[in-house]
Amino acid sequence: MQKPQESESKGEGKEVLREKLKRKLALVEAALYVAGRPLSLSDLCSILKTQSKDKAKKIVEMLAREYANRNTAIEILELKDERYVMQLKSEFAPYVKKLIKRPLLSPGPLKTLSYIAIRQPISQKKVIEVRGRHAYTHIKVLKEMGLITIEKRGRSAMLRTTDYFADYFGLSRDITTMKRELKKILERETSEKSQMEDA
Amino acid sequence: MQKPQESESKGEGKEVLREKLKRKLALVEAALYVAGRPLSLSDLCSILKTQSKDKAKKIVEMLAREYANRNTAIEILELKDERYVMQLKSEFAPYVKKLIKRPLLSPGPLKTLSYIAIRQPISQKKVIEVRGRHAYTHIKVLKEMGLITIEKRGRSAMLRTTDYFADYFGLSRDITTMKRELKKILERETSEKSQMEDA
Amino acid sequence: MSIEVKKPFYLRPPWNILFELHKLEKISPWSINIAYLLMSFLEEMKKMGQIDFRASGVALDSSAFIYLMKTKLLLKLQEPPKPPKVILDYVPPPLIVPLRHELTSTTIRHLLEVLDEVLKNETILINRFEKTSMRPILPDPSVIVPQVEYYLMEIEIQMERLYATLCNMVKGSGIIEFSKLIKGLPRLEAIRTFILLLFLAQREKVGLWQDENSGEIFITIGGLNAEAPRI
Repeated sequence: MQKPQESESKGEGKEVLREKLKRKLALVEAALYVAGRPLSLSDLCSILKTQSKDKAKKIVEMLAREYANRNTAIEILELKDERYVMQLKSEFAPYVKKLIKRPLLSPGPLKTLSYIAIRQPISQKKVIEVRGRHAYTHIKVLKEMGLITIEKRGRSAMLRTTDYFADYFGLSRDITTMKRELKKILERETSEKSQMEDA
Repeated sequence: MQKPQESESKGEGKEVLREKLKRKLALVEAALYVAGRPLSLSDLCSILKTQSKDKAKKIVEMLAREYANRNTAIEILELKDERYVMQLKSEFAPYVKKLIKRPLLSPGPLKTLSYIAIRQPISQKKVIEVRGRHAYTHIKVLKEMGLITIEKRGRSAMLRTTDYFADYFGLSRDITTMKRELKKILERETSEKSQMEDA
Repeated sequence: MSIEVKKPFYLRPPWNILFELHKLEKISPWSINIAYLLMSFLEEMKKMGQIDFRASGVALDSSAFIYLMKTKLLLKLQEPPKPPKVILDYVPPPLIVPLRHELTSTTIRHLLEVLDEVLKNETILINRFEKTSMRPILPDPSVIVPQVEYYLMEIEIQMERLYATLCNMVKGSGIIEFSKLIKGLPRLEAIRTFILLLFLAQREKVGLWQDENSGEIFITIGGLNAEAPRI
């Protein structure tokens, strides 16, 4: 009571701090929820408008603990290289699978994407040659969705898949390894198919 | 102590019931999380493996209350015709919008969409006249995303929004009701905007 | 001198279009086959055994004019279409998109299924490409579109060169016969020289006069210009 003003302002400060923390937790939750993919600490920093990765890390780990304590169907996990993801606990997947109806992409753009993935880095010109002129729109959509990058090189443009693409399909982020993985699965599928057709 | 067995089983029963309830809440949460669109009580019944819509309603409303009490970034809303949806509270949208990798979001096509919605059924010709030639691309994109249907009638084409559109924006599937709802939302937005501009 | 002059063949259809340009106002220049007209014009003249350079010059000038008209029409076609009339109607503001997480159903399996199809298509395309073995579908654009600017630039230089030669030949001023000027030159070169002379005459650098009987053209240079009758 000696310094009532200060103590009062401290009390206020605590309240404000708690509200601020709550808001930060909500912002990280919002980010993880709408992104639907792993976010890096840099991503979270930019949402929290802070430059301190430590601060961002504290917030997201606090949120992850909160989710763990609630023990419901959704979890927040830390992945390798300090990325965080909100996801459905896998044990619930079989029960709700039938509700997942929306494809990532319609067949046209998906075809173009698969072609870029296996032939990357590939020039836009070549993609158009093989896939036709409508592929211009596909490339635009794929770029907007963050599935590919377009790198201008003089008059030509080179296309590559992004880390997001690799993460989505559970493939290696290293392009050489990814292409090997894709080819391996493709060969296995083709041989399985031909065996089935032979049978 | 007269009926120890019974009382024991009752105690067990409570524990079991609590666990069962928790699991049901988690199932509904899982369903709403993966669907990303409003789910009807029938949808929830099929996930909960019950035929009682009342039971399903109780569970989802309990979950909605829980979310409301937590007061974070995500909410569960009840829409018209007893449908429920999980979504980000709109106040958080501006902060995390940039993390979304879906191509729907540019204002041009959205404007064309809201115009079609409020004037439907409307001819493609009329939409082009009002919105300009670039609206051809908008119409194509909206069609691809399953938000509108194009019905050929001789040489003209009539545009309408789909049920998916109604679900996506949390509007009634009945066109007359939807238009009324839309007008209300859009009027509110316009007046909010003009207030902001006046301020 | 005969009073009744027989109408020359080229004033009859189809060649008359080259000599009566006012008729062009009524027809599309694209319906005129310049190559055919000029070829048949030359053949016809050859049959008659008499080369009329005046008619040839006019025919050439008209052809160039028709060609220019065609080019202008082409350029006109390339003008962007007028923007469609915008009809005013209340356009509501864009709808606010609710942000929801939604799992998508596309798996690596779907990706590979379509990849298989795309690769098959790629193989077909490569085979087709190899079969056609780089044969160009269209001729080189320079074959279709003559390099007008280059030609015009070139013509200035050629004119200067010819004028210098002429001045040199007459040592300042004098008269030269056309046949002497083109002696030993190949036919095409002779025609080119004639066209250059027409340009020079148009700029009043030289005078041209043709003898009715022999058909010989006399070129007057220098101070003789003023008195020389024009063609």
